[in-house]
Parts: sequence; C-alpha cells; structure tokens
Amino acid sequence: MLNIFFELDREIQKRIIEVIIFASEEPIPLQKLSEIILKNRSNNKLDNFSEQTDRPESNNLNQHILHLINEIRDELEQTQRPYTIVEVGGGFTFATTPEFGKVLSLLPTFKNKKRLTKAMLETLAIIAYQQPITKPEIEEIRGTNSSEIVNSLLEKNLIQIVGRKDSPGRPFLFGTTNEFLKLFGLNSLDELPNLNEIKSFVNEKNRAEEITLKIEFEQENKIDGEQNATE
Amino acid sequence: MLNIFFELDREIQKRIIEVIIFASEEPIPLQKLSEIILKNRSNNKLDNFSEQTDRPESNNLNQHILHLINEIRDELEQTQRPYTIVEVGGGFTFATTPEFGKVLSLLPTFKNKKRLTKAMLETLAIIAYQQPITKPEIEEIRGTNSSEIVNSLLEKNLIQIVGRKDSPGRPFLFGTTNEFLKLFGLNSLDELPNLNEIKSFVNEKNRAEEITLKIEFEQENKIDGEQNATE
Amino acid sequence: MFKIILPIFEGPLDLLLYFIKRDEINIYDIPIARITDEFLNYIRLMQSLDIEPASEFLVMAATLMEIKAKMLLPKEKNLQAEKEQDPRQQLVDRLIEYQIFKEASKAIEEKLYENQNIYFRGIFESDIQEIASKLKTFKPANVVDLGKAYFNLIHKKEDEVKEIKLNQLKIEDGIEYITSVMKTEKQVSFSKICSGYSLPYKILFFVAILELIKQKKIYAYQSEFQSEIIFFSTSNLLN
Repeated sequence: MLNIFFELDREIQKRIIEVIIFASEEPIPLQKLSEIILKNRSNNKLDNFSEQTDRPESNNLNQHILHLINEIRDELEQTQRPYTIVEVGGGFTFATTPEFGKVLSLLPTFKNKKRLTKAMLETLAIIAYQQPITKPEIEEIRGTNSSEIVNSLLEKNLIQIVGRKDSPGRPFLFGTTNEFLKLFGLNSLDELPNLNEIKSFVNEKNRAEEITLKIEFEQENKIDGEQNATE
Repeated sequence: MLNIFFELDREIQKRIIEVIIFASEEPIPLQKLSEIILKNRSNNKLDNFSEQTDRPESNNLNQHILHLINEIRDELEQTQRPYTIVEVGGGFTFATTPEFGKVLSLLPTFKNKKRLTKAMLETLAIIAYQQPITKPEIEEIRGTNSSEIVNSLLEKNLIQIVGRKDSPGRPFLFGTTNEFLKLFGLNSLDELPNLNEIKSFVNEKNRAEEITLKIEFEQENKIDGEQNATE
Repeated sequence: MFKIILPIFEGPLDLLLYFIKRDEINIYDIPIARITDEFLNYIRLMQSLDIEPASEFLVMAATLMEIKAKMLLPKEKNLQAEKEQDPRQQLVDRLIEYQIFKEASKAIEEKLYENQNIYFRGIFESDIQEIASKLKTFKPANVVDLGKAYFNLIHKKEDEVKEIKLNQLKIEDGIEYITSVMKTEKQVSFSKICSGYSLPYKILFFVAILELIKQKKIYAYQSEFQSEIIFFSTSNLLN
C-alpha cells in the first residue's frame, strides 16, 4: 500500500489516517498505523515486521504520519471541533478537548462515569504497580478479602486476566488494561507516579513522626521531672 | 440550563450538542438531548418529564437541536472530515462516512472484536463446561430454545460439531474451537475457571459498605475518629 | 443530635493504620498492648451491632495477641530473640507496605483528577452494526464472564425449584382447599389431600394444615406411631 499511499493527495492521506484513528476502538500506536499503510497486514502476527520497520523508509513513514496527525489536529482546532486527537494508552485516539470535556463533566449523564471508590483505587494501585499479580497477593497487601473489588474492576474493564500463575491452584494473574491507561490519562505504565518516590515519601513521613514523638516524649518527661523536683 | 443554553452563542450551542453526541455511549435520542439541555437532570428517572416535554417550548427545543445537528453535519462535510453524525437505533451518533468506511473495510485491523450477547455467552458457557453436549441438553439447562444461538456461535466459529450422540435421533454433539480458546485467552480447556474460583467472584457482598451503613445509625460508641461528629 | 460516622475500614490493616494516625503512634514502636485493646474493642463494637467481623479481623486479633504475648516474655529469655527480630517487625513491614500503596492510590487518583475533563468517543462502528441488528446487549466477554454465566445458570436451576414455584402459592389458597375438602369428608388422610399434587403443593397443604390446627379448626389424629395422620374437622366433631 505504501506506494499507492504516497501517490495519494496529501488531503486524502490525512483523511485515511484520521478515519483509521477515528474507527479504532483502542488507541492505535504510530507503529501500527505505519504497518497498516506499509503492508496492510498488521493483523497477521506471523509476519515478521522487524525487517521492514528497521528500514529508513519506515522511520520516514512514521515521521510523515506524525506530521499528518499534527495537521489534522490543527484542522480540528481551526474548525472548532470539541474533540481532537490525543496520545494516550500507547497510541492515538480521539478525545474531547479539555474545554468541552469540562462542559460534559457538568452534565449528570457524564459526571459519575469516572468515580472510583477508595477500595477500588487502592486495589487498582496495587495491580498497576505489581502486575502481573494474583488475588491472594493483592489480599495479602490489603489485608482483606478483595474478590468483590477485583470483580468490579474486571467489570469496569480496568483490569484483565493476563494468565495463570505457576503456583499451587494456578490462580489468575491480573494486569491493567488500556482502558485503565485511558481513564488515568497515561500513555504507558511508565507514566505512573514513581513508586520509589512514594516509598521514600512514606518512610520520611514515618521517620519525621517518630522524631516529633520522641521530642515530645522527652519534653514531657522533662516537665514531669521538674514537677517531681518541685514537689 | 435551558435559559443559559439559549443565551450562548449559536456556535457554542453546536459544540455542546456535538460533544454530547461524541461522548455518549449509546446513540442519543433527540428527546434525551433536549432533556439534558432543558433541565440538566436527564439521569434522574424519578423526574416526570411529561409535563415539560408536552409544552410547546420543548418541541421548539427539539426542532432547534435538529437544526443544530444538521449544521454540524454540514460543517463536518465542508471541512472534509471522514465521519459525520448519523441516526441509528433511535438516536444520534458519530460514524464514518460511507466513502471512508470503505477504506476501513480494506484494512485487516478492523475486523470486529468478538462480542457476545448474554444469551450467546450463556450458551457458550454451557458448551465450554459440559462439552461434548447436544442441543436438547443445552436447551434443558437454559430452559429455552437455543437453535438460533447455537447457529450464530457456529457462524462465529466459537463452537463446532464434534460428533453425534448415540441416542434416539443421533443429535449432533457440540464442542468449543481453538478460536474460542484464543478469544478467551486460554491455552487449553483446563484453564477454564473452576466453579469455586467463580464463586469468589459472584457471591461476596461488600462487607465494608454494609458495616458503615449500620454503624452510621448508632448514636454513641467508644471509637470516635477525626471526621466523625458531623451535625 | 450527633451522628457518628466511622471511617470505612478496608480491612484490619486499614483499621490499625487509623489507630496509629489518630493516636499519633510511632509506627516503628507500636505500643502493642494498647493497640490490641483498641482493636479488640472495635471487634466487640461490631459484634454488639450484630455485625459479624470478617475472618481477617479475627486473624489479626490473634496475631496481635500473639505479638503481645511474645513482648511480655521475661527480658532475659527474650534477649536472644530480640536480637534476631522484634516480634512486631513483620506486622510493621506489612503496615508500611500497605501505607505505600494507600499513598500510591492517592497519587493515581490525582492522575484521574487531572484527566477528569477528557472524555473519549463513546460508540464505534462495530457497536453501530450491533445496534442496527437490534442485538443491543453485546459486550466484550472475558473468561470470568463465561464462568459466571455458567455458574448463574446452574444456580438458577436450583433456585427455580426452591423459590419461584413456592412463591406463586399462597397459604390462604391452601387453607381454602383444605377447608373445602373437610366440608365433604368427615375424616381425611394427608396422603389423600395431597394425591395428584406436586411437592410444592404438598408443602403448601402441610403449612395450611398446621395453620388450621393452630386455629383449632381441625384436629389431627394418629392411631399409632408412624401410621397415617388423619384430620377431622372440628365442626364435624361437634355435629
């Protein structure tokens, strides 16, 4: 398809890229867009793309598609569409502009869509950082039965079963979905808040508390001591 | 919202209608669009809209929204977007234009993800767990005629005929296919969740919430925290 | 009027962290006796409200008491063990790990909040095709859905016998039936009343008979142990 594609009018090229992104239910990675344009056979997993994608043409194609996407974005903005193309969940997809998303979030029909309970967020955080992880492992960390929560996260399509663990009982392994990335506005799991930073934050907080408490304790003792002395 | 809406610039009115249609998860009926605009409470099923919607203003609003939608369609066409707003299933939704829809059909990526109705899922579940199984046996469990469903599962290549049963009429025996295993991400039928595993997903009640509800009604108790004494 | 709302505890670890925060306890040096008392009080409170604490609360209570006991061991005996590990260490590690993920959940919630004004396209071509073909309930299915569908089917079958059929029957109907039978028969056996009726009706008639006996409208008589029970109408007896 590559040759045909480049022979097309640039406007038509843009429309083809736009319609592919528009119709794709999952955010579509740049690489996949290239493959579709290049060989029209991306669905065939048996094909080995590495040869083609290493070729300079492929990088050029990626660049070219990126240019086209940016031009489409400009068009969408200039014609005041309330949506644009964003990069999230590892690919390109259509989403509302923040301005009109804000309007939607004021409407009751859309308002509650993104609400998650504390328990769901907690469980989701554990799965996001520790994936792939089994339910017993989640429960070990949370210290409580989590079937219900895991179940509702599955139903919300925020997590998925990614396999079974090679341990007694062969429990399911859970991981997060693209839907999770989309909901949290992440392009990949690398964009999750850094867990090491969170760890040191928690430890510092605990240490600080320890120190404050020690000082208070010592002061109290001192006062007690003085009182005793005066008596 | 009605008054505010009409005070808005016509362009903004269009953008609001457009973004609602864009983000709705079902084709959105004209009446529902009106309700959202009119009272901003369409989600509240207890409200009785009949009074308002019978009023001439409401019809006017419907007409007005229709005009806006048609103007949006014109804009989309004039700016050569490869998609437009269509009316389907009693509501409005975005869809690719027939012209560019054709482009998509050439691309292997856009085969539908396999989706199942509840009846199909049920029937598939019976076949998966009890295979090989005949249609009468499936119907015995489901308590309803299942010919159509079995046929569509055959069409989707999720089940196959694996033989005939040695019983009067020699009915066909059905079993699942490799396609089925692929769809559900299984390596083999052994990996189907066993009923105990499933039980943990369906039977649990959300204890935490139950507990809070009950405790909220108690007037006094020993444990009082930081955020407790409200009103 | 004061209404006391307890924070929602996601489990025993959550509850312990709550005590630690509320009482400004040093997590590295938890006063185990005090916190065990607090914990047990909470469990008693739940029980006094007729809430059966989840088993994990009871497990934690046992753990706390075990640690408390270890801490009470005489110092000399405990000296060696103390060098190896503080009996509280494992619990503290778990609490801190849980703290970390609670903090992480706040961090990702922040992301959710930042992203709250972005909505994605709601419907796709394949959905439209499905809507057009009037099969509205299509949804992507995973393997748990499949298992659940099967599980629910199996259980629906059992429930049908236990509930649905019985729900259609009313005790009044049973009483009316028995009364009408007793009008024509001076005495009647239970098996005769029930002959030709299915199990749910047999249960209904049995309950109706108990009710009529209670109301003293019929008498039950058994000639000997394990023989048929015969019912008499009281009005017939009087006549």
